[in-house]
Amino acid sequence: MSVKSLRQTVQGLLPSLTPVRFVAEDGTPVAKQPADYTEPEVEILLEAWRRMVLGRRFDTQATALTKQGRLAVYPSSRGQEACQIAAVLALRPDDWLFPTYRDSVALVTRGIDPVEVLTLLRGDWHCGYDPAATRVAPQCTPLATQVLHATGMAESLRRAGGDGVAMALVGDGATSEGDFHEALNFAAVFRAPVVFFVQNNKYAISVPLARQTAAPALAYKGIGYGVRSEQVDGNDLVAVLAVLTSAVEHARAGHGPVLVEAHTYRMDAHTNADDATRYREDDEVDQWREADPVERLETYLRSRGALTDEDVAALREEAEELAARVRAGMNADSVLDPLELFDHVYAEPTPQLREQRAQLAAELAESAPSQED
Amino acid sequence: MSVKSLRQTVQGLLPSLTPVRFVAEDGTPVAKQPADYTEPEVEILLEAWRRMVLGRRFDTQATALTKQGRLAVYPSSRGQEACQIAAVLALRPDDWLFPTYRDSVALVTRGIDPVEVLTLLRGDWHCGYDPAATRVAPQCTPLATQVLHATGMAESLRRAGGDGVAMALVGDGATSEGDFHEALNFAAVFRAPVVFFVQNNKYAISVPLARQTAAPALAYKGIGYGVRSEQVDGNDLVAVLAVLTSAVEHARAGHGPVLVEAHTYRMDAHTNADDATRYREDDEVDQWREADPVERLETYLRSRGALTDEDVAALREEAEELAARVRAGMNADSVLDPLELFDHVYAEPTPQLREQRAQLAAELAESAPSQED
Amino acid sequence: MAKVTMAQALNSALRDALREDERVLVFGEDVGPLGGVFRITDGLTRDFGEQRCFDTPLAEAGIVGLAVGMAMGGFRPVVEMQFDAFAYPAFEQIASHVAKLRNRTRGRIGLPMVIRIPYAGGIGGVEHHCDSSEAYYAHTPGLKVVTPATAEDAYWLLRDAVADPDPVVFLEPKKLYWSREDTDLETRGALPFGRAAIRRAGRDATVVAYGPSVPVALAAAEAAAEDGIELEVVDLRTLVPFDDETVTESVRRTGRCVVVQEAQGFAGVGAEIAARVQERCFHSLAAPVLRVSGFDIPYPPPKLEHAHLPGVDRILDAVDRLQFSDEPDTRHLLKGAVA
Amino acid sequence: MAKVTMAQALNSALRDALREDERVLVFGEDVGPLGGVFRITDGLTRDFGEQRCFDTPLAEAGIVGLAVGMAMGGFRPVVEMQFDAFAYPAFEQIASHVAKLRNRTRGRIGLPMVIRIPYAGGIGGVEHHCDSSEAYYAHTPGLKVVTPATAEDAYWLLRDAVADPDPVVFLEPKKLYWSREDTDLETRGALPFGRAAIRRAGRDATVVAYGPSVPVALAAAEAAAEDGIELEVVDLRTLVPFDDETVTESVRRTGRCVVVQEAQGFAGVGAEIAARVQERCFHSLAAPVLRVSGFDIPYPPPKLEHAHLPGVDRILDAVDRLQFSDEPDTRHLLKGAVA
Ligand SMILES: Cc1ncc(C[n+]2csc(CCOP(=O)(O)OP(=O)(O)O)c2C)c(N)n1
Ligand SMILES: Cc1ncc(C[n+]2csc(CCOP(=O)(O)OP(=O)(O)O)c2C)c(N)n1
Ligand SMILES: [Mg+2]
Ligand SMILES: [Mg+2]
Repeated sequence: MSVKSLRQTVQGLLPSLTPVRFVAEDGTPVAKQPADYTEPEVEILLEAWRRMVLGRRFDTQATALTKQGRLAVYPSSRGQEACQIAAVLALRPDDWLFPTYRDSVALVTRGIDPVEVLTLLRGDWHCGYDPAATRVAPQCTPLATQVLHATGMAESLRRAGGDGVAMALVGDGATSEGDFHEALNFAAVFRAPVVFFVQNNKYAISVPLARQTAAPALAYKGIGYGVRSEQVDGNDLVAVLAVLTSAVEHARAGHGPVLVEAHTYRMDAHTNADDATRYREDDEVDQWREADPVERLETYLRSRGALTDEDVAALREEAEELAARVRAGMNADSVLDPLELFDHVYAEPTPQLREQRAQLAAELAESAPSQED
Repeated sequence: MSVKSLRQTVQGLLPSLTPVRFVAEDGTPVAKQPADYTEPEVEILLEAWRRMVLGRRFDTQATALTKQGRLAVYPSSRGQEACQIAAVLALRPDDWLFPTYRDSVALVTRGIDPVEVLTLLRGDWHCGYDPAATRVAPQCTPLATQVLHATGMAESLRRAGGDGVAMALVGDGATSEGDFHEALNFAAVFRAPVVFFVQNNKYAISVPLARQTAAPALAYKGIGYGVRSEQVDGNDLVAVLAVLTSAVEHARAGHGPVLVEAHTYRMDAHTNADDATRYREDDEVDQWREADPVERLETYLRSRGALTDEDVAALREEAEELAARVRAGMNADSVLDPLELFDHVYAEPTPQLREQRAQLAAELAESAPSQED
Repeated sequence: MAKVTMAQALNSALRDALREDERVLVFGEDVGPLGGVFRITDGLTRDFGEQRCFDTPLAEAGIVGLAVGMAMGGFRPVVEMQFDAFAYPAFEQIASHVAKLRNRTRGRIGLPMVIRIPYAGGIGGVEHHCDSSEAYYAHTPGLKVVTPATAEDAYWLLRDAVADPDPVVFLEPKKLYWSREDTDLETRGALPFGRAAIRRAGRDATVVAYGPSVPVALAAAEAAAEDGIELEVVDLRTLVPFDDETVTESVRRTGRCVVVQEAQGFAGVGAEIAARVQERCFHSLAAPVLRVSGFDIPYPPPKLEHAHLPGVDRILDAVDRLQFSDEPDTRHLLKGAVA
Repeated sequence: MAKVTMAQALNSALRDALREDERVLVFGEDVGPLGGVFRITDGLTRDFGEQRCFDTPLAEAGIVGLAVGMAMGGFRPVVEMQFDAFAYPAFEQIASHVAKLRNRTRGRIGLPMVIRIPYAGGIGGVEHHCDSSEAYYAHTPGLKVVTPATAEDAYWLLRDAVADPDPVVFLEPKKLYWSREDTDLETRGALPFGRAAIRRAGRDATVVAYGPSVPVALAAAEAAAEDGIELEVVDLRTLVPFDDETVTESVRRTGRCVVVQEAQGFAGVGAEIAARVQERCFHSLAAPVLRVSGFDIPYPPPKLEHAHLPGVDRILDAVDRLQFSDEPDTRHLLKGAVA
C-alpha cells in the first residue's frame, strides 16, 4: 500500500476529533453541522422524543418501585435516554439487540412488555421476555460478554444471507474487559455486521473514566482492530440517531463493524443500592443536568415548530398511564413454582435432576401447611 | 482541550505510517534516516551482531537436538534474531524481561546458562533458571498472560522509586487475547514503566496475520489505550534497537508504557513438531530469506568497515563452542527426583501432600529393583 | 468484647495488615473511595492513601495478572473480585499462574497474594451474583482456600491469609457479612490456619459444614437437640489445607456424618469430604455419609433461592436418613431416575 | 471392520456431522488448513470449504462467545480449544453463558454447541498442556460432559454431542488419539448417550474409570486376574449425565469399588463418584470406596509425569487395600499428616 492510501485508511478509521453534535445543550442547532451525517427527519425526531419521555417515566417509576421493595434492584439510565432510544430506533425489528442490565428503557422502547422487562430485576426469574421473538438477547450482567454474542449473532445474520445487523450495548467500564477486545477483533476479521455502541456515562459504579482509560476517547480503540469508529454527543438525540443510523447502514451494507462511543452521563446512582455521593460531587451532576437530553430535544423540536404545549401535555398523560401500568404489574404478586427450577437446565432433565426435583417436591409437600391445619 | 492539542495528542500516539527502518534489506542505509530515533553506536551494533550470530547458532543447535530426541520440543526464533537481541540489549540487567516460549535466544543473550534455558523444553522441570536472580520471568506459554505480569512488575518497579523498566515479549497472535488488552489498559492508566514488544512474525502457528487482525498494523492498538506506539522493521537490528532503546527510555523517564511492533518472520515451523508446508508457500519463506537480519547487519557493518573476515571467522568458532556446550549439556542425563514434585506446590506441603509424598515414596520403593535382585 | 459484623472484622483485618506491613496493597474494582460494593474496604483509601488501596480498571484477569506481577515484585496484593461469578474472567490467571508460579519456578518465586471473593447466596441477588465457586479453587493445586463463618475467623483467617507465603482464595459468605457477634478481635482464638473448629459438640452424628452453611448447620443441631439427637458441628474454616484429623476423629466417634454445602452438589467440595470421610472412617460408620447441598442447577432467581438453599429441614431430613439402611431410599430415588 | 484411531474416528464424526447438517460449523485456532495441532479437523476445510470449517483469531473467550452468538443465530458450532489449560480464558463464557443460557431464558433459547478439548496427560507435554480439567465442567450445571475411551465411542459420542440440544464439553484424552482399535463406525454400538459401559465383567470389585484411565483400569484388571481377582471395569463415557444405575448395580454386586482418575484428586470427579457410590451402596460395601488419582500438584514436567499418573500398580495397590479394614491404613497416613 502506498503511504498516501495508508494515510487515508488510518484517517478513515479514526473518529472525529470532537464528538459529533447537531444540537447544542441549549437546544439550538450547532453552528457547523456535521458534514458526514444526515439529520433525521423531523417525524423521526418527534417519535424519538415521545419514546424518551415515556422511557424516562418508566425509569423513574422503576426507581420508585425499588423504594417500595417491589423491585430487587434497578440500574437507572436517567440521563442516557438519547442513547437508549436512538439505539432502538436505528435498528429494524428483525435486527438483534444485545443489551446490559442498564438498558431497560431501550427494551421498553423496543416494544417489550414492561412487566416482562422487569422480571429479572424483580427477582421472579432471569430473563422475562422471549429473546427469539423480540430479537433482544437477555440483559447481560457479566460485563462485555454480550459483545461477543452480538458478534456471533451478526456473523450468523451475515451467513444467513440477509442484511440483518446486531447491536451490542456496552458501558465505558466494560470496554476494559478482555471480551470487548476479542469481540471487536473477531468482528473486524469476519466483517460481521455488528455495531458496538458504548454508552460512556463516565462511571463504572464508582470508578471515573480517567481511572478506566488513558485514551483520548474510547472511540480510538476502533483503529486497533481496523474497525470504523466515531464519537458522538450522547445527550444529543439528533446526533446519536444520525451516527447510529449511519453505523447500522455501514454494517448492513456489508462493510463490517462500527464502534460508536456516546458521551453521556448517568444522572442517578449506579443502582438504587449505590450511594453516588461517595465518589462524585453534586456540582458535576448539576452540570450535566444542563445537558439533559430530553429537554434538549424538546427545545429543539419546539424551536422548529414541531411540538406544541398540547403535544407535551398529551404525552405526559400517556407517560402516566405507562407508569400506572408498570405499578399495577409490579404490585400484582407473582406466582412462581419452585419446581420449575429443574425444567430449563437442559432440554430434558438428567436422571439426577429428576431425583432432585422429586426431593424438592417432597420437601415442599412436607413444609406446606396440610389441608387440616 | 483545544482541537489543536487534541490533534497533537492523537498524532503523538500513532505509530509512523511505515515501519521505522535504518538499514535496507541489502545492508545499505536507507535514503531517509528516521528523524525520531538515533542510530546506536557502532560498538553496540557490533556487540548486537555477535549476539545474533551466537543466538542463531544456539537456535539451530536446539532444533537439531529435537531430532535426536534430546529436547521434547523447540520453538525456533530463526529469522527473529534482530528482535531477540535488541530486546535484551535495550534493557539494563536490573530491568525485567517477560519472555514467551519462543524467546530462548533472548534468554541466552541475557546471559542465562543455555542448559538452564532448555530445562523446560527438555522436559526436566518447568523453569530452569532463577527468575529473581536473572530478572527474567519464566518463559510463558499461556498466551498474553505474561503481558499483565510485566505490567504488574513495572508498577512494582515504579513504586519502588527506582527507574527500572519491564519488557513483555509477545507474539502477533497473542495480541488477540483479552489479557493483552487488559495489560495495555492497566499500564496506561497506572503509567507503568513497561514496554510491550510485539514480535509480529506473521503467523500464530498456522494462522496468518490477515486472519488475526484487520488493523492497518498492530501498533495502531496503542492509541486506544493512550499508549505511545511505534512500528519497526523487525529484521533491521539497527532500527529495532533504536526504537526499543527509545521506548525503554520513555518508560524509564516516567512517561508511561510504549507499544512497539516489529515486523519480522518466523523462518522455521512453529516448533519442530509443526509442518509449516500445510499453511504457507515456500516462496514466501524464500522471500523473507532475502531479509535475513543477521546477514543484513553483517553487510552493513562491513560496509562501515567495522567488521573483517577475521572477526567473522573468530565469532564462528565461538559459536561452535557454544553449540558444543549446549550439546554436551543436553546429552548429559538429567537426575530428577520424583519426590520433588511435592516440594514446590506450597512453601510448606499440606498434610495431604505429605501423605501423597509418602505414598509415592512407597510406590517408588516397591517398584525399584531390590538389592538382592 | 464488642458486637462486630463479619464485614467490620474483614475491614479491620485489612487495616491492620496495611498498617503492619507496608508491602500489603489492596486493589480491585470500586475498593477505593466507594469502599467496595459491600464496604469491606471502607475508609482504607482515606486512611492509608491511594498508594495502598486503589481502584483499577474494570478487568478481573487484569487485576489478578497485575497482582501476580506485583507479588513477583515484592508486594503482597490483596485483591477483590466484586462477586463470585465475576472472578471467572480471571480463571486462567488463577489456575495457570497464581496457583502454579511457585511450582513452575521450582520454589524460587512464591506468590504471597490474597484473592478475596464475596461468594454464595442468600442475599436475594440477581443472576451471576450468588455462585458458590469454592470447588473450582479447591480443585486447583497450589491455591489455599479459606472461608470463614464467624467474624472472629474472618479477621484472623484474613490476617493469616495476607501473611501466608502462598496465594489464598479467600471466600467471604455474603449473607454473613452483616451478622453480628460478640467478639474481641484483639486476642487470637486458639485455632491456627488449617484447622477446623468444632462449633458444637455432639455424640450422635457429625455435621461437616463451612462458610455460609455453618449457621444453618448449627440451627439444625439446635432443632435436632429438641428431639434428643445431639449433632456435632464441624466448621472447616479452610478447605485447603483440609483438616482430616478433626473431621476423622469426630466421625469415628459419632459414627455418622452429614456434609452440608450451599453449592450445587455434583463434584463439589462436599463430595470430597464425603469421599474422604468414608475412606478414613468406613468401619466406624453406621450409615453412609450423606450430602446436603444446593441442587445441580444454576443459581435461582431471588424469589426462588429459598427452595434451592440447604436449610434446617433439608439437613434434618438427611439426619433422619442416617438411622436406616440405604436400600429403601436408593431404590426410591433410582425409580425416579429411570422413569 | 477396520483399524481406526480415536483421532480418525473424531475426524469422521465431524465430517459426517458437517455433511448431514448444514448448521454444523467447526472453528477454533488452527483447525482450518492445518487441521488442528492434533489433526482432528484434518481436511475439513479442504472438503467442506472455509465457510464450514475455519480458523479464528487467537482468543478462547472470543471463540466460545462467538459460538454462543452463532448458536443463538441458529448454527451448531463445534469449537476446539487447543489444549485443556487454554480453555481457561473462556471460563467465564462457559460458566456464565454456555451453561446457563437455556436457564436464563426460561427454556426459550438453548445452545446446541460442542466445546472439544484435548485433555489430560501421558504425552510428554510441557507445562499447561496436560491439565485434567473435567471437574471444572462437571461441577457446572447446564453443561454435559463427555469423555470417550475408545474410537467407537469417540465417534458416536461426538455425533450425539453435536446433535444434542444442549452444550456439551467434549473431552478428548490426548494420549488415546493414536491408539488403534478394530471397529466399524457405521453401525452404532448398543449404548446411548448417558450410559456407562461395562468394559470387563468381574465379581470381586468394581473399578470405575473414564477417558484416559479406562485402558489403565483394563490393564490392571488383566493383571489382577492373574492373581485370581476379577475386577469389573466400568467406563463412564459421560460424566454428566452420570449413569448411577450401571455403577450402583455393579458395586452392589461386587461389594467393592475403586475409582480411577488422572486428575488431581481433591474435589475431582472421582470424589463425586466415591461419594455417590457409598451413598447408594453403603450396605453392600465390604470396604470403603477407594480413589486412585493423580496427586494434588500441578501437572509435572514430561520426565516426571510417569510418577504422577495413576498406573496399573497404583490401582492394584488400592485393590489390595479393599480387602482389609481401614484402620491400619488410615492411622499410618494420619501419622504422616501431622508429623
Ligand atoms: C465481569 C464483571 N465484573 C464486574 C461486574 C460488577 N459490575 C456490575 S456493573 C459494573 C460497572 C459497569 O460500568 P460500565 O461498563 O461503565 O456500565 P454502567 O454501569 O456505567 O452502565 C460492575 C463493576 C460485572 N457485572 N461483571
Ligand atoms: C491461551 C493460549 N491459547 C492457545 C495456546 C496454544 N498456542 C501456543 S503458541 C500459539 C500461537 C501463538 O502465536 P503468536 O502469538 O503469533 O506467537 P509465535 O508463536 O508466532 O511466536 C498457540 C495458539 C496457548 N499457548 N495459550
Ligand atoms: Mg459507565
Ligand atoms: Mg506469531
